[in-house]
Amino acid sequence: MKKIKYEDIGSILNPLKNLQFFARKPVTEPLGPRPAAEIYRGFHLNDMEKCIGCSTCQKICDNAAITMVKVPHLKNDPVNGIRNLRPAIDYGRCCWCALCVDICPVGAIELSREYVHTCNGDEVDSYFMLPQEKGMHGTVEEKGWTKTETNDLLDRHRQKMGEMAPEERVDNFDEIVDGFTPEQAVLEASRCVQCGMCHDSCPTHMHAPEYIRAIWKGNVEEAVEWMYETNPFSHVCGRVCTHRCETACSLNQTGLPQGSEPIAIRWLKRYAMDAVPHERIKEIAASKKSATRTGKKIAIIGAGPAGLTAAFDLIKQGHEVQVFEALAKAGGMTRYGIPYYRLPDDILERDVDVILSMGVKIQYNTRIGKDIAMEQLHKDYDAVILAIGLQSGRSTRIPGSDHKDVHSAVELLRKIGSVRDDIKAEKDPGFEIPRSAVVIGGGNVAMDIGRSLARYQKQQYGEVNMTITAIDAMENFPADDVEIKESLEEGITIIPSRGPQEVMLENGRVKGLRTWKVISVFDDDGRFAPQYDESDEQLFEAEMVIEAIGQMAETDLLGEELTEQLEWQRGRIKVTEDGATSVDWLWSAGDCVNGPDVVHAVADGHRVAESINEALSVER
Amino acid sequence: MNCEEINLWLDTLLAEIEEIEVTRKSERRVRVDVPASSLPALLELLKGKASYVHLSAISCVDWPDDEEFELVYHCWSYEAKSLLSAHTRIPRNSAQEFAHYVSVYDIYKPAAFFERDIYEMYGIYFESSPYMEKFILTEWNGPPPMRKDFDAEQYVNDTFNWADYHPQWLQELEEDGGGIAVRPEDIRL
Amino acid sequence: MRPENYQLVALPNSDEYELFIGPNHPGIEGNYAFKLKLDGDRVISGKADAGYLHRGFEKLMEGRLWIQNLAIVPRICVPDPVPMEVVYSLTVEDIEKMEVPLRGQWIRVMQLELSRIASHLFTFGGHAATTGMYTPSYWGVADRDLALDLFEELTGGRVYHIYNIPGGVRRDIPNGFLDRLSDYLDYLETRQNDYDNLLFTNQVFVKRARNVGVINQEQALEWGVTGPNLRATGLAFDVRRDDPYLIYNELDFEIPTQTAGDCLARILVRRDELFQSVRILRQIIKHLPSVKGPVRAPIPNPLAWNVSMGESYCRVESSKGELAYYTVSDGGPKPYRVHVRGASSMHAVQVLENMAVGQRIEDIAQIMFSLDACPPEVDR
Amino acid sequence: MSKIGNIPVNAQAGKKRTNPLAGVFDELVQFCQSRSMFMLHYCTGCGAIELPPAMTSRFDMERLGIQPMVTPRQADILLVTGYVSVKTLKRVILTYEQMQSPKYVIGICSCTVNGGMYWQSYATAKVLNEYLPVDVYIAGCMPRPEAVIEGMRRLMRNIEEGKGHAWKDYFQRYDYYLGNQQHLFGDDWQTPTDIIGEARHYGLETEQTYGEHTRILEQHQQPLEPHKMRIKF
Repeated sequence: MKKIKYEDIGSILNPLKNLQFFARKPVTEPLGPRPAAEIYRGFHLNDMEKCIGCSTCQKICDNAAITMVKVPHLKNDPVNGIRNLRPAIDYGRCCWCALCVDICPVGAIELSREYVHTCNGDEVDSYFMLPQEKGMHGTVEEKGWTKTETNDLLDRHRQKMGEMAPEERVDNFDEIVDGFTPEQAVLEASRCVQCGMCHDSCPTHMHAPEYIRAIWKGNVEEAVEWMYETNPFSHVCGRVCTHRCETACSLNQTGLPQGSEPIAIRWLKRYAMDAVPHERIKEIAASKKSATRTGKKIAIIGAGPAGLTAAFDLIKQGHEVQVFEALAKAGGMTRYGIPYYRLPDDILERDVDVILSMGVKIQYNTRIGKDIAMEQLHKDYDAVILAIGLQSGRSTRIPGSDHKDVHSAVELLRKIGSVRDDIKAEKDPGFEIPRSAVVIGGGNVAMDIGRSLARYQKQQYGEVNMTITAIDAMENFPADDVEIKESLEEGITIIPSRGPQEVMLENGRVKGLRTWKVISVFDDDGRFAPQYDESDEQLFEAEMVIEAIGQMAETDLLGEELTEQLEWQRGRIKVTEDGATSVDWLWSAGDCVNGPDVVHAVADGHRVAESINEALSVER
Repeated sequence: MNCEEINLWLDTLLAEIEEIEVTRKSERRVRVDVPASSLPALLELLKGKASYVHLSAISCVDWPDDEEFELVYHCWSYEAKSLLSAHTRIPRNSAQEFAHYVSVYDIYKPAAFFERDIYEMYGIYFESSPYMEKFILTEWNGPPPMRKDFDAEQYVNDTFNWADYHPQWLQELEEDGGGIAVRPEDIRL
Repeated sequence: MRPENYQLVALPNSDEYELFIGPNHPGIEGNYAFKLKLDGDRVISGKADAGYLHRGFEKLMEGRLWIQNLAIVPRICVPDPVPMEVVYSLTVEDIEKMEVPLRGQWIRVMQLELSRIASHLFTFGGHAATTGMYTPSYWGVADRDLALDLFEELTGGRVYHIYNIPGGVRRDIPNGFLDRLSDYLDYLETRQNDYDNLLFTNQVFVKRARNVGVINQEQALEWGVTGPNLRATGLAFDVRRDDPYLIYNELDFEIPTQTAGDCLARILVRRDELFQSVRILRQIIKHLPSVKGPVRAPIPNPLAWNVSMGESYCRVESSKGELAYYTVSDGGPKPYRVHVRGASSMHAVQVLENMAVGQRIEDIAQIMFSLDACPPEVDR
Repeated sequence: MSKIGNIPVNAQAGKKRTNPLAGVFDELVQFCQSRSMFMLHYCTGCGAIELPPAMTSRFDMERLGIQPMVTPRQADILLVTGYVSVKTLKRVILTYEQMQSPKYVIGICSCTVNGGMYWQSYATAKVLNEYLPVDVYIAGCMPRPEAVIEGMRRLMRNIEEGKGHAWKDYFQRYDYYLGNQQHLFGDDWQTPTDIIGEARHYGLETEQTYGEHTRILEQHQQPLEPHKMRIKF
């Protein structure tokens, strides 16, 4: 660096040096806006198709510049994680910090390189803008600041939960996942952007954003309070819920290079429920119980999630509730359908215990229609809820499916479940374990029976020989991805796109299942009409074939007269939205109305209880 | 004076001033907790004996739950190259009347600016500080605004109006049954 | 209520009178006012009047999430916004015990030095304009604009970069950026002669600025002068070297000083500092490609980020002097308290008030610009 | 006869110009006005930092005939560059009222429209339009020099087409503006300019010029006395 000598005045001709500036290139830019830099933060763009309306941008905006606007013609489907809300930007507030871009879970909102907007004093409305693909003036071609992996502000990946290795778990029924540690739970909860998609998509509208926030704040009791607002089966749902919330979660995105996993809402629920002492949960549940008694009596048939939820709600409202259960213990399908490694009995027991502690009475081993007639219930009670679930499996009705070694999955699961009623030992399910078996169906029930039998096979024969085959392609399997993954880990073979044609018999014993390759499952109108490639035939050898393609209800308990009175729809009892049947004292809820799913059953229980409460209040 | 000497010196200081607590946070950061009555003496010593000639800042923190103001004097020594933060707590008064404390203007001249700032923003009156008058907030009549019990957002909403937008596209959406769904103020975190 | 300052106040029974300069006055830097008591042309006493730019920053920051504050901190000092972002991030990182990846640190230093260059160029122009020379201000602003172009390319914003984030910087540098930065530095070096001819050795300017607004080292220390203004009195103190942050201790640079302590000395210190920054940037251009790795450490979801309980006082050397933030967290999602020690909060108020005494009225503007006082740092 | 400040003004209210060439001259005047604009940029906020580039060599506003002017008396345009703190707003209004008509206000940055970043701040005014009539807004935080120049060009076009008349609104609806000012500054708010007198002078009085707020103003308004100042020779 040149040092200055300021005593040096220089020559008198010094100013002439300045003539050189005439020869220099002028720095003046042409009039009119220059193109901005590649990542310039100009006016907003929003991909209306990509945007899911989660309003996360609104939450991060430090200037309260973003208003969510309802755009009616867009898709509004919170169950699949999309709302018809779109951000509108107030340029009287915005500071172009691009935090909205960095936090957007889907990368829909972006900034353009456009930066000129002027308006007359009376046109200030133009400062409030609904950004679209083409920017503020509909002329934008180039994007400016966009989302990249580096500037993404969201934590895209779940906390890794400890779980048993496949080799450790395959020969026993111990619970597979460990659950979150407190630190993990707080970290996982902190990932939530509080969009509320989970709340909207949940059948029973659990307050997931609230309880996640409570967990994040370290207040698990508050979280449990939020859960008991809507779900008395939080222990169960914390383990085996179909978690539509996680499907809908804003963070459940596929189109991003960095990947994006939804918040583990189900595991957070489980964490909070496990973290609060059982007695405290009882207190929380009881705190909402109404002090007044209405004097109304309600009978509920079936002590499954739907029936017990309705019982819980009704008893909270001050009614008297009597539950009748055909089997020896409460829980319904959650006990007799879900294997122990997914839902340990003592966990289910806790949920049931909370409900019982509210004052619900259950009469076990009482089959309506056999032990007590429906008419009797009608006489003795003000209202009856039919929450009998789906007890019997559907059959494929292919040749050979009436053989004694062709079983339905629910039936076997019930046997496995019943065993645990009496003896803790898991060795003997009460039927002979086949050395090899093939399961037809790609749903969770198929996985459950497949994995349960695989465990027995491992215990008894030391090896797993289990095949699950379904008509769907692998990506369309109805079962949870994690179920499929774990099944494969446990040595189960899964073969997609096979249509079962015949159960092959040999010497009166099942030899195997003959299948054809599926070309397409649905026809052009979307109806179920599978097309097969008959040349691609395959035989799965097995001693037992298990059908897990769906369940149905046994409704013979109703009696002929009542069956006549009721209106039916496609083999199911026709009910209104509130679960009321066409008979004014009978309501129906749960799987037998709405298909197999715990959380739907819970939602149904609430609806029915609400409806009954209203109906009874009117009577009073 | 280097860091070790400063450490030694701080140890001797412990003996001289009562109830003083020294925490070394890192090589160049020292935290000192000192009762309000001893603080001027500490600063006097710091400047006079320990080369802490530069008062970098005086910060005030309001702790309404403890009914206290925390004053933090950040002093820098050009020789020891170390920053010493002296924390002290004084009782907090209601917004109508001032809390009182003594000025350190006679030790550190820059204190006058910070003390005036705290006077305006928190309502702490520093005895014998030269400029105990309004400076930045000359045209403000409300309570000292930095106090935690002053709710700025509430004040703003009571005092000011917001721009009222009715752009064409919004009117069209409203005709179709859409329109504004969530305003930003509804979801403030 | 009338604003008190819209009229001349004559003092009864004396030849002294009060004069208001500002808040909207070409000789005042920014929206700032100065009340002078004058006897003829001679200043008897001066009194700063601030608050025209007061926004209650510290209160605003208490109402926003940790990360939202990033967008407002650069507003505290408009000509030199990068140190604001960096020092705020430093306090958060200090409280959270976060480690900034090395590459992020280098990029931060690169911005800081580029921002220093831009700010100094701006100051030259302003200072020269107060002496009636407008060409340096045209040059300074135009050359600064080229730095802003680089900033725009790097950060997406011309003036407010909002590029630093607790944990590092938001994006990596664009392809070919270092080449363009290098070109700019070459250009600046070719301009050095022009500036020297036009301003620093220009006798019109030198005679105008010399022995005006003198402050000696003792006074400077007493009044808490920092930064280039302190170095102009002969004390070679620089936070970058003496209280190093980021990777400054790996860089090789000098601390320019002058001894006169007048307006000329101050601008010469800035001139030398500018070329020291060029030197630092050259080192960065050389080293940065070999520093691999991420540019920022992962941070939790900003909507639910509870910074752990704690407090931190961090300072950096901005182009105006020592800039410090005192941040307190109570473990919540928002800062509990942020105190901004603006680099020129001393210079614009007490130092200026003291230096004005005995000066001629026409020098007041020059003194203010030579101190590089930035009013928003006073008002916040 | 009315008074503007202390200066008596002869105003012949009701008398319209009848010169047939008036329209032609108006156009010529507008054309000239739009090409010679003197701009008073009050550095109220951050936006001021983009004005030096806009004015100097790189973006060179002067080629459009726009120049900075240091005194409000001779300025045509008042540039409000960003957020306006309440303390500044008083000075902005004083400055505005001192400017001679026709005068134009340009509001730069988000903050002049709806509070901008500082919407939570207790110290800044949020909607500039409530206190002063604004002719042109320029969006940005802050707007780049190019955007500033685009805004200026919009104003030029408006003036040329004879559209920029927001200043008349200040006289016509003085009560509204005064009311907002009083709400913020207190009822004893008073400026040295006699707006009502000026409104009468320009023939821009309407019913909305007067109102409850102007009545409050009248109650305490005092004429300004020039101070005696002795100058030593």
